Amino acid sequence: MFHGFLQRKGDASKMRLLFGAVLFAVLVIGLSPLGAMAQEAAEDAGPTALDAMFTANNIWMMLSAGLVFIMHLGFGTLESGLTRSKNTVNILFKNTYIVCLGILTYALCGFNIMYPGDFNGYFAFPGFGLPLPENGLTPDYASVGYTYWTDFLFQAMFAATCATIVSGAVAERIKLSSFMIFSFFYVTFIYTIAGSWKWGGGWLDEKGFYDFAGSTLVHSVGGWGALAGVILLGPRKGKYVDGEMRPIPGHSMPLAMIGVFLLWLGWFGFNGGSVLSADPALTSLTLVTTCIAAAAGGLASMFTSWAISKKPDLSMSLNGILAGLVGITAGADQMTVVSSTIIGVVAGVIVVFAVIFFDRIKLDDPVGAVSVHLVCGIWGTLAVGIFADGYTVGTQLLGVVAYGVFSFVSAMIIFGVLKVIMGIRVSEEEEVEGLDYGEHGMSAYPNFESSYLR
Amino acid sequence: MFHGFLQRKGDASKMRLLFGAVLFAVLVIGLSPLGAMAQEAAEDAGPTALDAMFTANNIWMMLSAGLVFIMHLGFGTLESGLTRSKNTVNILFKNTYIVCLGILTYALCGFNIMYPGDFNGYFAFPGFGLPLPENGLTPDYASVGYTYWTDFLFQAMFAATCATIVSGAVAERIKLSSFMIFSFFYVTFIYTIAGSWKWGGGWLDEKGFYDFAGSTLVHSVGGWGALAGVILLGPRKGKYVDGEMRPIPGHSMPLAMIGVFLLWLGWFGFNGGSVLSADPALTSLTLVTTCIAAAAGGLASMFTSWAISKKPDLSMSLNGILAGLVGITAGADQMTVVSSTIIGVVAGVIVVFAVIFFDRIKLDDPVGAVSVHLVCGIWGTLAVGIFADGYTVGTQLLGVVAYGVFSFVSAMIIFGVLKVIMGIRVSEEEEVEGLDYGEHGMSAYPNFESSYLR
Amino acid sequence: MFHGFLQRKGDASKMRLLFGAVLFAVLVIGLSPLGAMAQEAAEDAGPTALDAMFTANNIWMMLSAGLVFIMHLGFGTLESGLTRSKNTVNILFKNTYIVCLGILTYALCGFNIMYPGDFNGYFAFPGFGLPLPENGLTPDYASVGYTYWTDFLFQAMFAATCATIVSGAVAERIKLSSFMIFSFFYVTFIYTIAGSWKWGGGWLDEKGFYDFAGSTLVHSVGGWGALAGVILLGPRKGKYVDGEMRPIPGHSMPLAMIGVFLLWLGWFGFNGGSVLSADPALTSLTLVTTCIAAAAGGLASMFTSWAISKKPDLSMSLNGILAGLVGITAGADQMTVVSSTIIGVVAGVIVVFAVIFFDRIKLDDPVGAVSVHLVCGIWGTLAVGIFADGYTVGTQLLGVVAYGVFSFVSAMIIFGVLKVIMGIRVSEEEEVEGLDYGEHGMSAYPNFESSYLR
Amino acid sequence: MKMITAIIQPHKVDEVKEELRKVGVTGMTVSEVRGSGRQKGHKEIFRGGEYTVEFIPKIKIEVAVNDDKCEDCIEALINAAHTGRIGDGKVFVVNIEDTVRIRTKERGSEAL
Amino acid sequence: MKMITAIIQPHKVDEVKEELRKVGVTGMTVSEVRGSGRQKGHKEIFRGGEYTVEFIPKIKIEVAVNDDKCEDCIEALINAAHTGRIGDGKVFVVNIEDTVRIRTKERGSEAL
Amino acid sequence: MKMITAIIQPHKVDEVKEELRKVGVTGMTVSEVRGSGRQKGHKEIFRGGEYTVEFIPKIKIEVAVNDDKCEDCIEALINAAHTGRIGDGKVFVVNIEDTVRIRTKERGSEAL
Ligand SMILES: Nc1ncnc2c1ncn2[C@@H]1O[C@H](COP(=O)(O)OP(=O)(O)O)[C@@H](O)[C@H]1O
Ligand SMILES: Nc1ncnc2c1ncn2[C@@H]1O[C@H](COP(=O)(O)OP(=O)(O)O)[C@@H](O)[C@H]1O
Ligand SMILES: Nc1ncnc2c1ncn2[C@@H]1O[C@H](COP(=O)(O)OP(=O)(O)O)[C@@H](O)[C@H]1O
Repeated sequence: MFHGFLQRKGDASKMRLLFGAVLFAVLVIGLSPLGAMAQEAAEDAGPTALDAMFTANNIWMMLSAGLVFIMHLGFGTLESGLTRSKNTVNILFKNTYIVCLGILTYALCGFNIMYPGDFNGYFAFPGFGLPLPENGLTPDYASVGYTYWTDFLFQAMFAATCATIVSGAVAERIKLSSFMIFSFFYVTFIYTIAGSWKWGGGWLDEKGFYDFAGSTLVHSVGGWGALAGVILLGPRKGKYVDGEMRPIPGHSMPLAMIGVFLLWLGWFGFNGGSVLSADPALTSLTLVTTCIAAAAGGLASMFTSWAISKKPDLSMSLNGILAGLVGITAGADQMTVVSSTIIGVVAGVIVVFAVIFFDRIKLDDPVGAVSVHLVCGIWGTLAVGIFADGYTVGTQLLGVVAYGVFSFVSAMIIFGVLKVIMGIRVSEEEEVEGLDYGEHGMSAYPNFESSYLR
Repeated sequence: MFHGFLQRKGDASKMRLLFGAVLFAVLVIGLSPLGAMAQEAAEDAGPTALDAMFTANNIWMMLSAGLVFIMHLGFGTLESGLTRSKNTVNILFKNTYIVCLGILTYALCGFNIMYPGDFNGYFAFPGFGLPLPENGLTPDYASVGYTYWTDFLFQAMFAATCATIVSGAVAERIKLSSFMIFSFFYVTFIYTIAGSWKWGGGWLDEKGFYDFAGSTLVHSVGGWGALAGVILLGPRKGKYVDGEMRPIPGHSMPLAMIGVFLLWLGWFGFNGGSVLSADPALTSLTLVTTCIAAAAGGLASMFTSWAISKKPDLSMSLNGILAGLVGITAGADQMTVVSSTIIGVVAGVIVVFAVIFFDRIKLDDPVGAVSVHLVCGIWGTLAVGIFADGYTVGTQLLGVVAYGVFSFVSAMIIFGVLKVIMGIRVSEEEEVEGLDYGEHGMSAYPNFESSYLR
Repeated sequence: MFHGFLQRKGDASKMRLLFGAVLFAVLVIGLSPLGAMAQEAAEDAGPTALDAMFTANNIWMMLSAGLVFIMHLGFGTLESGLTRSKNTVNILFKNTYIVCLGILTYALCGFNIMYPGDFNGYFAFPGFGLPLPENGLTPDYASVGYTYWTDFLFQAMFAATCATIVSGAVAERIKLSSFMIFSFFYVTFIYTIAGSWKWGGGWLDEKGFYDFAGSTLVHSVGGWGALAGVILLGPRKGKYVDGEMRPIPGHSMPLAMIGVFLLWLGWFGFNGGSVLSADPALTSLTLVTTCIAAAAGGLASMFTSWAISKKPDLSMSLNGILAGLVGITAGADQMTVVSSTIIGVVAGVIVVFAVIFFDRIKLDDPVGAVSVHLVCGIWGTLAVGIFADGYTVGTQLLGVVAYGVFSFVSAMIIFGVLKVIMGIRVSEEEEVEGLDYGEHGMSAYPNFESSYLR
Repeated sequence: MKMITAIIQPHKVDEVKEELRKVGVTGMTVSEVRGSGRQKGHKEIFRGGEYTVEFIPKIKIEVAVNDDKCEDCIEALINAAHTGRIGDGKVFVVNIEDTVRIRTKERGSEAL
Repeated sequence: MKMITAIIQPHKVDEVKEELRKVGVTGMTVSEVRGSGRQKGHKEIFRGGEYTVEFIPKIKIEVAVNDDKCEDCIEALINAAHTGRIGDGKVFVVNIEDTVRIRTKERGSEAL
Repeated sequence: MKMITAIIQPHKVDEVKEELRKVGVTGMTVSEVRGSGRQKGHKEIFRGGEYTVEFIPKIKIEVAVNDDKCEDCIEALINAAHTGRIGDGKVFVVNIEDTVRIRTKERGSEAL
């Protein structure tokens, strides 16, 4: 079991150096037999503090990967809860597909594209696969933070998130095959190239742009893709009739609630893991700002929508929690309790008006993905410029615009080409009957609707 | 990334002291050049064992906070599963509200009230907000256990639990606004003041009362609030007709099962985190006693209710698991495998009879919150006096009574005042139609019931 | 709180030895006052690196136990989602029962039978209960990996998994009491004896058979039990009519999806914890191979079933994820990214054909447990012989056969005896009405089907 | 024989059942339906948007009775289902030409 | 034309459908209903309390047929639905004045 | 009075409701049913196996109208529900002997 450590015995851990120095000192003054004894003890001494720290940090990062993974279940249940039961299989299928796809393409080339090492700052392709770097399993790989494998896994779980955001916005009308092809390109290339600009150490990183855990890099990039999809697809049949907006309620609020709470939990890893170590001060601060913003966003949306609709709206409150979470993500490690509360409250208010706004301009987004991920992602990114020392709204805005242009244009092109080649929307008949039957020949609750009838 | 550690370089970690001493000794005997070398190495030496231990402990505590967080989803799904579909949105809303509210008010003043430092033992208010203590991010803050932020987060997640317990008991008939105001006061003041008496180092702590993770401080306090609510509200329409009890079945057993299993998982953090470090011996013992009591409670309820009803009752078995968990909570770190089995079995049997008893005296508690959290909370607290060395049933009883009087009276007053001022129960018509429509203008399964009809 | 460490002060931690040696050296050259000072410092020095490593490892193992625990919720939701709503309470009940039972009987004797220490390699019974070994709470117990309590808990969570696998395959027709008795014997004796042969250091371990986390020891053993049950029970009424197979769709795809994603998450602990420490290199590799195989299995099943059925089949894709997970389990710590992809793809393809095959030979397995756990378990075990250095297909096959014979025969005997004594199948009438009513007198969605009707 | 079909408020179903029992009717068939009429639909909210649920949940009760019992039955039914508010529902009476009890294959009034 | 409405045991629906096919009837409409009658309701348990589910799940089948086919159809139906136990259900026959096939706007027997 | 019972395609319910309003009918009762007829059932897939869902989801609309309005109503209904594809559904007309409005206890055509 300590195999791993034994293999790394050769590593020049600094701790050992210290002991070496002390022992050498002792040796010099003629206590060689005792010195040798001590030397031997050092060899057998079991784990060093560095090993222990490395292990602890790596646990946190693996745990974070697991938490980000479970966000995919959160997205799946949230999106299906907020849409109609006749499209449930389709939504679950898309979410299942994306997480599987995301992990595999990230292994194939995504990880390399996103973290190419030294590069021109815009794009590089260092090759396929996951070649283990020489120090990949040692504390040296990432300042004692984690191994190469953990690094890959944590980042891979992030990657798929992006496309999942699109999935909700285009739900209930997008052609499955087109969506599957879109996701492939978006996850494999657009997200990863965009990511390399900042997290890969590219040009925006050099400009001093800051995005801690991805308000822009993940959420806005996903949100821009969602917006492109929504624009090109058009609204669902029955959403805007005679110039009037008619809400299309989802089919299960418990599923929606399960989704949002799993997402909140997942955010412990999404933000907490983005510290890239388990540094107690930073990780714990990050979790506190994250939870405070979520709570503040939830309450803000709750009361804002209450004031507007005259009734306390559960679906909006749930959206508000996500809004707060997306908002805090860009600067979760930089905020105080007060500034994270403000960020959450503002996000929670913004999201309500954003939902209303998009409905007014007839962009039909069944789950509010654009309002939550794009709008609050932008807000969160700018908020870093407002509240955190050392960052300016200007640079943050530069990042927002750069990412916006790149991802929106890319998404428009991919969706646009697909629209021309193979179409991106199901037939009206299929939409009415439901994509579950049309695309999958399945229903989500086959026996439930009617236990005895076939 | 090691930012955090660098900042704390100045901390007089004891480990460093040791090295200092050794190096000083070496220095004295005239090996100054080598000594200096070693000194330098120490500066660069990276993490110390203390750092590593601090990091590991803090990971465990953050993880525990996350696990306690997910209990709120557990409560939400359990409570909605055990009640009717026409009140589902209302229940989910209350649970969403409480967790958001709890975190924010705990940040505002709850944490300070509960852990005021030196105080008169009954009540103190050290001020608003979360001022980071000087050593708040160092191992010194809590004997190498966690940072100030982790401390806050873990405790904040606990706080909301209390009001959630009330939520289930008063479900399907309480006026939303009244419940929201009640929760605010209960979470912000009653729970925190009560908590300060023991965990804050107050008078009951001095008396030698023991409650490891909150059989009394969390569960009974919640349970008393629930009891007060149930008494003042009266039973749901249709529960007791012509002197006869008519069960009102919940709407989804899968939701109930999801709830109980998430709660069980959450208890890994609830009890495991209450060790306040990741001490291997204590945390692992705590998890074992917790799981054994849960399993024993589940089986005991299963067979007890089987004997009584002649059929194996899933809802009772699920309640039995919770009963075992609540029962073990007061002494989870003090028990043996055998005593935790006994505690679980007794809790599992008690809860069945408690449910029957409360139904007989016409106190209508839709989810059995009073039976599970109050009755088994008391049992668990007394069990510490019975099974653990160094504690007496007398002192434990003192605690039970003190908490009982304080929380029950407080809850009666708050609910009572609300009843006079604004009423606490919805109209009969609203109760019949369901609170989802009456309070929220939403339904939990709008499209599901009827996919095409509006 | 540091109670635990203080108690263990006496432990001869090797780190301390080192310091001791150094200090002794210093002492000898006449610097006794300083030496004493240093000695004192060492006593107060707080945690050693060994302590920290022990703590970190133990956290990982406890977390893994929690993750394996949540697999039981995953099984419960998956199995109930894939079967009809009239049998939902029954399925949830069985899963609740099994996890409670499994933990308790494992405490009673299972743990001792499975890990008897030195024994004849086939069977030993060292006694009842959980006697804490002298070093049970020290790093010595398991090479710094975890405590005795953690060891028990992690293994106990595994134990119940086996019977849960059977539960799905025999669903919708097995008599509850017979299943409960079967599970008792299977979990308490068959699984544990079988486990001792390899993990307990028995004869198959000596032969060089390798099964990292239980493709064979857990999944195939469960799968063989499932196969025996399926054979002896016969198909559900209505599954094979006039020689034709008629699929009986489950009642909730969201439940099935929740189940599979929770299982995937749980596998982080199932495989990750099987490293038996948090060794960064090994655990992170294991998680990567696990996730890659799951993703590859999911996509492979998706496209295979798409090719066959002409429609993308969500239920098959979900099965494919599990197939990949079961397949990688035997060698998760031994694989490369490429070999784990291959294992996943093959498992994902196999499972589709296995499901079709079993339907063709009229073995009715409602959730595909035999295809997933038995067939892919065998594949995964053999794959170790193919892809990993130092293992041969021959030895792996020996293990597969040995476990197959032992568990299948045992399961046939237990089920066979039960069939003779008390019957194992419910009456046709009960099957038609549903086991929820017949066995439990409950329904899973009592109010939902009809909110106002009794 | 007549088939009396009543559309009533859902929460009245228990009372109606009791009253029908009192006039000697035990056999009945109920189902969930949705109705539109003078009663205005519910306003509901979803993600900030308001919409009207125009079809309101109702319960349909079908009771087959002999001609002589028909009036009593209607009387009992409307008394039990009455609240006086819009939306209380309607009763329709249709002629049944024949009835069969499947178990015994009896026909006509015997079958009721 | 007659409308034959049958209330049957849920698990008989497949057999009934097959038998109706044999006598040349393919068009039918089914729905889930709940019935009360001589058959005693289920006892169910919830959190330790017992209660009676008085309305038992049934399936309603509606078949419109021409007068000449009516008897055959009833015959087929009751044979298929029969088990001999209480709760087997009932068949009601009502006169239809007119029928329209929406697709073709045909009227009367053509429309069936 | 007549009871017009229509079995229609589910997605046509809104249009039908609107058209009926135009001819002055506001009261109606709808429910979810499943139908079998010339329209071939769905093929569905579950865990690799294909099966036919023979009963296809339909909506049943019941409208009670005075005799004079009956034809208008049928007309409106079939026009709105018509798509020309197999499975559009049927309309059945049955005679109602009496009607009661529960709220007011009015009888006959007043009650509609
Ligand atoms: N003409 C009709 N045909 C069929 N059902 C009707 C008709 N009019 C009303 N109903 C049913 O009766 C219910 C109550 O009718 P409504 O007009 O709202 O109230 P009221 O009967 O008190 O005047 C409606 O929801 C509908 O289900
Ligand atoms: N008078 C009635 N009017 C309408 N439906 C009835 C009537 N009597 C019985 N039914 C229906 O027929 C079903 C079976 O009737 P029941 O009396 O239980 O058994 P049986 O028909 O075998 O005597 C009932 O559940 C109910 O749905
Ligand atoms: N004889 C019948 N009795 C009752 N309902 C019928 C009958 N024939 C058809 N239906 C109903 O009408 C629906 C449409 O009928 P179908 O034959 O499929 O198409 P079309 O009416 O266009 O010929 C069926 O699904 C069924 O619900």
